[in-house]
Amino acid sequence: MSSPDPTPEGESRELTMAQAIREAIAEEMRRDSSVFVMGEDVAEAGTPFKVLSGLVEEFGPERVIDTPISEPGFTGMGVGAAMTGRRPVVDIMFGDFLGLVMDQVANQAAKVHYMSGGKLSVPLTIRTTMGASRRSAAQHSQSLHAWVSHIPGLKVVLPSTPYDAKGLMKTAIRDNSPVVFFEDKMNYQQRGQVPVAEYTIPLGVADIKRPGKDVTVIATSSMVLVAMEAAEVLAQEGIECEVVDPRTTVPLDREALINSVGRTTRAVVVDEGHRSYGVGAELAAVVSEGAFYFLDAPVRRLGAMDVPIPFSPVLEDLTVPTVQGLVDTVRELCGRK
Amino acid sequence: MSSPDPTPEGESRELTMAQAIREAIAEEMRRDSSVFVMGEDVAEAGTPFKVLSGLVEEFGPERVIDTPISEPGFTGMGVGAAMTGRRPVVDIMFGDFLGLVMDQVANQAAKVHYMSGGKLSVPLTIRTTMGASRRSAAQHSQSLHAWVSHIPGLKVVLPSTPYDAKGLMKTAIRDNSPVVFFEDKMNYQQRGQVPVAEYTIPLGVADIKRPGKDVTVIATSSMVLVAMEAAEVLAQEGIECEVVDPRTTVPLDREALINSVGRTTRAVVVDEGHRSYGVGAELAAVVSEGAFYFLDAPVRRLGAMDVPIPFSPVLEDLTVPTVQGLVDTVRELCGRK
Amino acid sequence: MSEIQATPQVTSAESGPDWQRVYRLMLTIRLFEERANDLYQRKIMPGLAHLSSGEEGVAVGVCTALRDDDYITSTHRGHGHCLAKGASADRMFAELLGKAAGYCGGKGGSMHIADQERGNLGANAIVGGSLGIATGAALSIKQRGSDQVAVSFIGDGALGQGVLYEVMNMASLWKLPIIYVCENNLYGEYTASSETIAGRPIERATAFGIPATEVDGQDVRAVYAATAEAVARARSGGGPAFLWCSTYRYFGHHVGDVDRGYYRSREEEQFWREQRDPISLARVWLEADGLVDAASLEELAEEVTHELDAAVEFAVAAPFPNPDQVATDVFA
Amino acid sequence: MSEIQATPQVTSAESGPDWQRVYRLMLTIRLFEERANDLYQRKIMPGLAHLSSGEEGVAVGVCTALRDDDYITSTHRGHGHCLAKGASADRMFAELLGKAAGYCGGKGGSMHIADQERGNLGANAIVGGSLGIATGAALSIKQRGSDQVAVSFIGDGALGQGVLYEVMNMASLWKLPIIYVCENNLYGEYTASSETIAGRPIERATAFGIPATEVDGQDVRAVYAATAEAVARARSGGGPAFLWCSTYRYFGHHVGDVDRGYYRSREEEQFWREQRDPISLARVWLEADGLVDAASLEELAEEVTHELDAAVEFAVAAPFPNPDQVATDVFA
Ligand SMILES: Cc1ncc(C[n+]2csc(CCOP(=O)(O)OP(=O)(O)O)c2C)c(N)n1
Ligand SMILES: Cc1ncc(C[n+]2csc(CCOP(=O)(O)OP(=O)(O)O)c2C)c(N)n1
Ligand SMILES: [Mg+2]
Ligand SMILES: [Mg+2]
Repeated sequence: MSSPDPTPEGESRELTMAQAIREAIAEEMRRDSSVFVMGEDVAEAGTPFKVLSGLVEEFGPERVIDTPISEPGFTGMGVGAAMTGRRPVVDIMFGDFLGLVMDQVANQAAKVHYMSGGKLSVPLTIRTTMGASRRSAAQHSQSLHAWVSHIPGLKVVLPSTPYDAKGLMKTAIRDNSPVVFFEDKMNYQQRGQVPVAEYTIPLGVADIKRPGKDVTVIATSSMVLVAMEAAEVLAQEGIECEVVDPRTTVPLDREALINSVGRTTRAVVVDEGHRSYGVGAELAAVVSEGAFYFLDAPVRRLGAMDVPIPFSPVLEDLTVPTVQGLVDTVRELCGRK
Repeated sequence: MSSPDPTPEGESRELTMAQAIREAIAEEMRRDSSVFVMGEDVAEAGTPFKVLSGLVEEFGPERVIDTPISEPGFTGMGVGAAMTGRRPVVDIMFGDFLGLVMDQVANQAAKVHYMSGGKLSVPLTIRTTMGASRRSAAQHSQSLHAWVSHIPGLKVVLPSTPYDAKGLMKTAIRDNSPVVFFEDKMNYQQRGQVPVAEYTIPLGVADIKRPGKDVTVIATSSMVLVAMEAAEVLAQEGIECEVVDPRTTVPLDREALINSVGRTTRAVVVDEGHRSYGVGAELAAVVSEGAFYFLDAPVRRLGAMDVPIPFSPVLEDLTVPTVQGLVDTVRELCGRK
Repeated sequence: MSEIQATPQVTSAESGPDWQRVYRLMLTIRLFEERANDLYQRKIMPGLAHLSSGEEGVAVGVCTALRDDDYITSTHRGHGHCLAKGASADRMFAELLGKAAGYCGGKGGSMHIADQERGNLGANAIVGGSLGIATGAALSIKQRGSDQVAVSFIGDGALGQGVLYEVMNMASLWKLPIIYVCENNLYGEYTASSETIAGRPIERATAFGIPATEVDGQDVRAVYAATAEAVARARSGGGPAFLWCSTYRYFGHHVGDVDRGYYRSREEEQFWREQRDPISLARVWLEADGLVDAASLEELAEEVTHELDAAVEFAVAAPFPNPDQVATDVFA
Repeated sequence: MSEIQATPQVTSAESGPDWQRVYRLMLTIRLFEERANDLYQRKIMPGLAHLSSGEEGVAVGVCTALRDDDYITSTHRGHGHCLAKGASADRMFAELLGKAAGYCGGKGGSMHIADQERGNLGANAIVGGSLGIATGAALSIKQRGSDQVAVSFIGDGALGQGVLYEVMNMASLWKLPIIYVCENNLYGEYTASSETIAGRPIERATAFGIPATEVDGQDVRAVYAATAEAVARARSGGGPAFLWCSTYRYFGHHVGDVDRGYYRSREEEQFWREQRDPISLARVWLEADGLVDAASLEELAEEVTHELDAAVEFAVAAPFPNPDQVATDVFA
């Protein structure tokens, strides 16, 4: 890992990603009284995923606000509160509901700073989820980070570990621009070491989650786990994968991706959004262009199938990238099949 | 042009793209009494761009319906009407307002057929606009076709000529799936030959707008005009551009793009959406992957700058791809600079 | 396949519905949900489901006033609506289990169950997500000159969604044959409606010129009567209506919501179950009116139990979809 | 730079505003819009603009009841709001012409003009697009324990946008200090409001428990009085209000909308201009009350004309932004 060792001098403990995110928000709320949380069932319920449990008890209902089921309304209010001295953390329960708030996010939050010639700003964090595999069917399984990544003025974060999630969340809240923070539902219970001491992670710095020399696997969010497992399997066959996690799609650490591929000469991109017109397309295009003269084979892309996510487990499991699928792709790319 | 000659046996006349679109809708309304139009100021006003002028006079206010300013509401109603025997053509005045209707479009229209196991279907056409350069500032200048192209279940059309617009619109209305039809505001007054006799153009068939052997320019919507002009300039320098217009991003005629690049060995993608995470990324990725072993240089992408579109003309003109910018890119790609 | 009976038909305005069938349908929903919960607990049902036990009076009271060719749209809590509109329990269970024989070939699941043949345009996992669809169906009805009506079931939580006001406005302006039926079960997920609804709920409809009625959702007769009135008006071109039905869900927000103490009390749950149960209440007057007796009820309960057990058996034994189904039905 | 005067301040509830300044401000807006139209006709102003001539009574009546540190959000038809809240005409014209000296450095233009210093959080080119922003500003005020208020100007067309009902609900639930000011100018673009609004408009607010008032928007005193009352209540924790102000736009929907015969009559336009002009009406009672006379009005008109001409001159002469500005201000 090229990221700072989580336990260089201080203690650390194992946290789930949900706990790490909660800790980040709680720390920022303690540090800055202008930070508050708003969304559906964020207070006593602590969200359906229990990510925010305990916050209302510490900070009270004025700073952990249960809203009506009015995503456009309260997201817009987050924009306005952010423009007038607050740092709202707005909770959009499922990423699928971004469809309801794209006007507020793309036409308002993203553009206010620019349209006002820099006079107004929107230090807003929007937390939402992504990821399928929970048998939640088509309207609760989407990974729509491509939509917001496409809109200038928004920063977009996709953490893959508890450590990254905490450090990036703290940075997101302190950022003076709107940030959309995607949490993969499948990651919430994932455990990892998180330092006791405070730290932050800058946006726009990719992290090499595993070094390797034969092929670069660029993976986002929970796909990093898939990539790490696949790398384990492939290592046993003598194929050394370098797993690179961009961590943020905006800003994008293009250099890190290109450099890695420049070294390995082969690349696979794995992202859980739909394959076509998705984040994977940009990552592949960046690498194909930037590392063109080093590439020994075409950049491959794995993403969710271009179908609405089906309910039936036997079908749903076919739609998202798997360890096996990635292993096969890398093998093929390396001429081992 | 590989598209059927517009005047093979019959007469044709010059129409603007606005007229061609109106004619397509009027013909389909005459042909099928279940087709109707709904949107803001579509009736007497005939839309702000006068695309629908005359329709209400012919078909009456029951089939050309002025709505309140309620995009989510009337788009949702379009979905419901489509599910129950009608073929609505819903008008979203500016593509920027897609932000308001992405839930209806992506979570409802796109998924109903799949979620119902094919039992229900949504023969809905959504017409909307794209394109900057009108000094309309950040909320009226976006080209958001990437958003819908990313969602399985939606077809997406981007005509570049009056001929294409008419033939594709007729097909869109007859299609049993939801289709989002993007009209570039800068194209409305563009003129072209349109046959008097009826014709349709299938979705998913790219069109070579100009054959050439040195470099493939993949261009969409009004960028086809930019490409054609650039090709003219470059021809005088001995660089023969092949201008390929995918015409629909979904379905995408991957083969046509890859084949062209396979022949020319070089490619530039020009699309008016924001450059990052845009449609251009997919087109570039498709070609980079599919034509990898033929490519002599990296695939280049031109798109709108990754900034909200500014109002000031001197700034706005810097944000969108221009003939000069494309000429420069092609020259560089062909080692002529 | 066992056949759960179709929506009771109103033969004439005077004679009213077949109340025995009404009762049977409510019981069917109750026992259906118990089995759904059981399938979840036994990890046979994938994902989650939102049970409507306690709310049968609304689903059945409303659908009893509808014809087979009328449309409904439903919610994430939609099993009751689906059964009340005439769906078969076996194909519903099959859908809940993700089987090929399900109403949606297993692709929709509990939250997207639809029944094209009976005019159920589908449950919806977006709160308020089917309001546009239902109102559009009503527009379609009007354009086609049909005398169908459309009903949009929504929860109290959907009052938070702006699209409701957009479509009510158009329904009122254009006198569309649609009835908005709001099931006020006092909560949206884990938050009390009183914390999320300002003002008087029915004024949210009357403000748009839409007649609105407060209905005791636990009294299936009251629901039926209010719906029948609204339907009659809508069929004859009188435009939309809004019904605000008070009701209660016995189970959690979803099958996994078991510890509910932090948002509602055991006493409250008990009160509704014991004092306000739509099936028990119906039983009292059905017996009083001599429409049923203990023996006929016993028989009926056995019949329904038998049917539902057979339906579960069918669904459990049914095959999953073929893998190739994953890529079909994306485009029509 | 010439200095257009700041928002008239209410010195005390009794004394009321400085009515001469109120008049001056209305006149300033009128003459500003005339010049904007002229700049468009002469092709000096790029793009389009939506003029508010005829609606000055609302903008000025409302903003006169506000403090400098109160917030407003504005619409596509926002020049009047901006001036009334205290912006300088020269920097406004500069913005309309896309010049670096404009309020937004030329990046916003007419539809996005904002004035951070005077609490104008911006015009908005999305109908209803600033409702969330304004209501969020009110939430911020409450959280900060400030006694500011927020005003959201909207047009009658915004009644079609669902987000209005979402934020009114929250504003009412949480007693936020916000006043929704709806400028009912009878049309949304080219369609009469009567065709797009069902029911009685003010009930759309009262349904959410928000006090609502119908106001004659052409009588600046009435607008001021209604606003002052709402502001006083909001400042003291009494929550939101809704003002439905009847008014009229003299020009077309935008500067290019010249042939309006297909959606409204010359007679109607004439009636409003001649009988219901907010400036003429104010003049009558100002003279009657002895607050102004013909001479002082003449002087005032000259002053304003002079200021605005200088402002136009400034803006026309001002440089465009540097090309490098295209890439700044994307992120804060
Ligand atoms: C737009 C949207 N926001 C949030 C959710 C998450 N969610 C699912 S059900 C629900 C509560 C709905 O409450 P109500 O409408 O009262 O229906 P009930 O569950 O009480 O039957 C919420 C918030 C959702 N599905 N859709
Ligand atoms: C969401 C949205 N839909 C449509 C438009 C196009 N549009 C601009 S102004 C306007 C009419 C607005 O009417 P109203 O709110 O009454 O304001 P007015 O122009 O009368 O001042 C419309 C439809 C828009 N800008 N935003
Ligand atoms: Mg509820
Ligand atoms: Mg208006």
